[in-house]
Amino acid sequence: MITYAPGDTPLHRLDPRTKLFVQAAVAVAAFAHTTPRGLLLLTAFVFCVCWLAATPVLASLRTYRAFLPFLVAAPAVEGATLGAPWFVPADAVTPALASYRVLLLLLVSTAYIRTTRVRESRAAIQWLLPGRAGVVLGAGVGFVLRFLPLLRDDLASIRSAMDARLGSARPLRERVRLIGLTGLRRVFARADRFALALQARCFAWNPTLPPLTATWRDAPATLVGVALVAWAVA
Amino acid sequence: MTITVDDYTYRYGEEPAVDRVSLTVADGEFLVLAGPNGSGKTTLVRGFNGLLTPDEGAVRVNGRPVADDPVAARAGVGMVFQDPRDGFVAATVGADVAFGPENLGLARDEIDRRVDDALDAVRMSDRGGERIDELSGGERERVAIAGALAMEPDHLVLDEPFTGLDLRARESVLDRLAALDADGVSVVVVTHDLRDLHPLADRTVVLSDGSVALDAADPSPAALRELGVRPP
Amino acid sequence: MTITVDDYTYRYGEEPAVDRVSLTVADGEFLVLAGPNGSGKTTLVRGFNGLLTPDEGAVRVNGRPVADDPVAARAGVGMVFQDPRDGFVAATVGADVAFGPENLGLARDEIDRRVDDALDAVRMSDRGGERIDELSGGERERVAIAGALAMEPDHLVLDEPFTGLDLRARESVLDRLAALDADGVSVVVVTHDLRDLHPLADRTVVLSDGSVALDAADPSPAALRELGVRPP
Amino acid sequence: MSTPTDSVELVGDEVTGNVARAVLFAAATSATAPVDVVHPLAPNVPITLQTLWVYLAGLVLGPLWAGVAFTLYLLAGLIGLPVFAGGNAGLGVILGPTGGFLIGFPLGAMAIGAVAHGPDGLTAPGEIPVPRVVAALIAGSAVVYAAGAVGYAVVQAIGLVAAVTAVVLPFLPVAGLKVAATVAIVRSEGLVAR
Ligand SMILES: Nc1ncnc2c1ncn2[C@@H]1O[C@H](COP(=O)(O)OP(=O)(O)OP(=O)(O)O)[C@@H](O)[C@H]1O
Ligand SMILES: Nc1ncnc2c1ncn2[C@@H]1O[C@H](COP(=O)(O)OP(=O)(O)OP(=O)(O)O)[C@@H](O)[C@H]1O
Ligand SMILES: O=C(O)CCCC[C@@H]1SC[C@@H]2NC(=O)N[C@@H]21
Ligand SMILES: [Mg+2]
Ligand SMILES: [Mg+2]
Repeated sequence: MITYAPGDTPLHRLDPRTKLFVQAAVAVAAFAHTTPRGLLLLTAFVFCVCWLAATPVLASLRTYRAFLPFLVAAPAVEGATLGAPWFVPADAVTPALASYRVLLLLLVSTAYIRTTRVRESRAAIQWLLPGRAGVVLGAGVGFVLRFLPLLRDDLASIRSAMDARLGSARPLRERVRLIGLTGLRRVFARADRFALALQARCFAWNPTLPPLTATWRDAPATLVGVALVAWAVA
Repeated sequence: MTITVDDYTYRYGEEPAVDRVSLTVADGEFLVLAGPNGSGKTTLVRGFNGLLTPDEGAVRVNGRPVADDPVAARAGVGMVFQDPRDGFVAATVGADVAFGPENLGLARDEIDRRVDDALDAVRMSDRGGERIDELSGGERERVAIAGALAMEPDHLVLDEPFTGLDLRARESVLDRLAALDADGVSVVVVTHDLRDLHPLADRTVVLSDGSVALDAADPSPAALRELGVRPP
Repeated sequence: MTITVDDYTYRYGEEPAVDRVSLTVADGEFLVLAGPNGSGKTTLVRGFNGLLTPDEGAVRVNGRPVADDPVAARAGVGMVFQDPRDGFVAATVGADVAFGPENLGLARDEIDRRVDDALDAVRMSDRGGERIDELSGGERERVAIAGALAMEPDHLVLDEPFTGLDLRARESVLDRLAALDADGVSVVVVTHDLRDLHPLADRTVVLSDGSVALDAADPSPAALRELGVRPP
Repeated sequence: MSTPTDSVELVGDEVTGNVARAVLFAAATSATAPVDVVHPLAPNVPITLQTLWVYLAGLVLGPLWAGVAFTLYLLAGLIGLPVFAGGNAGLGVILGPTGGFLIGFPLGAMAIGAVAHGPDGLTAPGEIPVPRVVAALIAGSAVVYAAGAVGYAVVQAIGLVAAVTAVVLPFLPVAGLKVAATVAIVRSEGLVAR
């Protein structure tokens, strides 16, 4: 659910930089207006966004169910008292609103992720962050994208390596220790080799950036973002 | 003492990488498995000791289905991975080669004997104390081979084991494989190039697009070339 | 357009892995660098583009010392690592091959042209979108070669590039190397086996224990065999 | 054939090495965080290996690049890679109840690097005296848990004491175990290069 879903919705067609900005604007507005009225308005807005992004609200929330005990616990704990009347609803209101705010923000970020390729986001980061920090963080995120599946495979392949030579005969503790140490050794060795790869391929401070093109569609979306920020600071 | 593959099918995604392959590696047979890049050789042999479980079909080692008794399959089939680095579990040469024999529960001097013997076969005696990360490419390949030899299995499966070996190491490994084969061990070597293996091979199987395209004791050079394999 | 190596010495520990090697790769030359495992081939060629800095001696690329002008050395010498997995920087084939040209600051359509051309040379056209981790061993080797070709350098250094390539891919890469060589690119291929390279090689240099043991246009098979190299 | 290279500004070799290591730490954290365990006393904050990597990064990379490593980690999650606990992703998680911890990771890693290595240059992690390693890890943990508690309090709009009770106290034994594991790892023979 929280991965890119190929499609051609209006949100898919926006520039990732615009989407990042609007997403941040929603967050600012939500923190500034954590009131029943403010959150109601934002709910309407977030539902619109999800609709424009073809992001199903309930299914999205279901993927975050690990958060639910959390979101219920906070108001419950805050409202509870050690003696009669045992529960003061008024004390629970603020945390309850805060919990609701969390849900809204999770939805917005899901809509972003479902409509933006990781590659585009990465390009956006490199455009948005100036200078060398932008190169390190923009290119760096791209590299993380490369190594993430690789390290997962690595863990699997260490297990294969051990299985192939009957590592299963060893006690569990020893196996865990071996997988950990072998895994760490591979991570460090990979880092060294990866540095050489970057050098051999002329890793530079001024590469040709991935193409990003804003269109007329980004103008209204940017205005919406500006309006949200204005509402937050007003 | 056989490996029997029945209707082996394996899919990474939609398309099968290995498609209904059946194959028997007979007792003491020396089998060469060839085929172009991406034809499914690695995917097939990884099923021989249960590192991959086929989506359909089954593999039996010495008559026992691998799925029922993976431990017996792994003790019976020694495997050298295509990329030697995938197979290492320890930091130093000696510790890594000893890993398999230790798991077989052998006595310490038997373990030492096997480690010495295996390192000798790959011409790496006296280098047991070196760190694997600090070896050259060919040296790494040799240690990987030694790791499988030291288990002294009934069947040896080597996925492109001559990559990067120098002439002497290659000859030494070939000699050892021939000797093991003469002792009744069955050997499966995956390769693209039959030139060095031809004198040893009892049989050559060529995969193409996941299926067996050729299975012959002495295939014609033209047929091999047609299938993208370097003939002898 | 030359690579000049003067008295190159490199030590990982006490003992030198490469010991006072001097060598010139002439403009448009096709040089084969051979030698047994651990003789220092990889250690030597990694100095050609400054990935290793010699403890003594120096390397000059097109007349400029590598130490003074790393950009010229890195852009001037394209390198394919012995283990292809060591060279990848991106998740998908196309993104990886494009990485070098992007860092050279080329225009987007020039980058696209180079990527297509390089993938074509290794017979991997139309596979630009695939994930590198999901390729077979030989396919990975081909992508690594494409990554160096796409930089269109003056010198190409390939460390055992034919490992795991099937017949067609090998022929295709050899054709491309021959064509580049004819265009004036100098090519250095590290190998243990001269059989396929013999027709192309202008000169063969054999390292042994870190030193040049042989340097000849047409070395005798006996001398090669003596040094642990498979003669043509 | 020759490509003009006058305008190419290479990233220096030392920086490249540090970028590579920072990336690997971010990726290792990303690869392990989705595997989480429910804490019996705090079902709302999962037990993960994230802080173990924070500890190691601070010790191995030093303050600057350990900070970069965890900034990369946050960015990877921000753009949608499933790298947060339980395989979650997105700005919503960073601004969510456990977001304080996430923001605390780069800060904590920097604190560890600063205490362990001091102002002048880096020391091989295996050569830093154990008491100093432990001091660094305690300092870093303090930063991470402080950020976690403050984040929880702000996001859930509850008091700081309640937040500490909910998300810090139950994790002290877990943190102790990880500190011990980290010390063992950096002491183990020849594992951590540099
Ligand atoms: N982990 C993976 N995920 C997805 N696809 C894969 C994976 N591994 C291999 N493949 C694909 O499956 C097919 C068969 O791969 P395999 O590694 O078995 O080929 P191979 O015959 O060993 O080739 P090579 O000679 O290059 O080693 C290839 O097309 C490859 O791209
Ligand atoms: N990172 C390292 N640390 C320590 N020693 C190393 C390292 N890399 C290589 N060596 C040693 O240096 C020597 C030369 O290694 P090198 O990789 O240059 O050999 P090679 O000629 O390329 O061999 P091969 O044919 O096996 O690839 C070997 O003895 C090797 O063990
Ligand atoms: O959502 C996330 O990814 C953040 C989870 C934070 C978990 C915290 S980090 C410190 C403490 N130790 C653990 O093992 N888990 C918590
Ligand atoms: Mg293979
Ligand atoms: Mg080498």
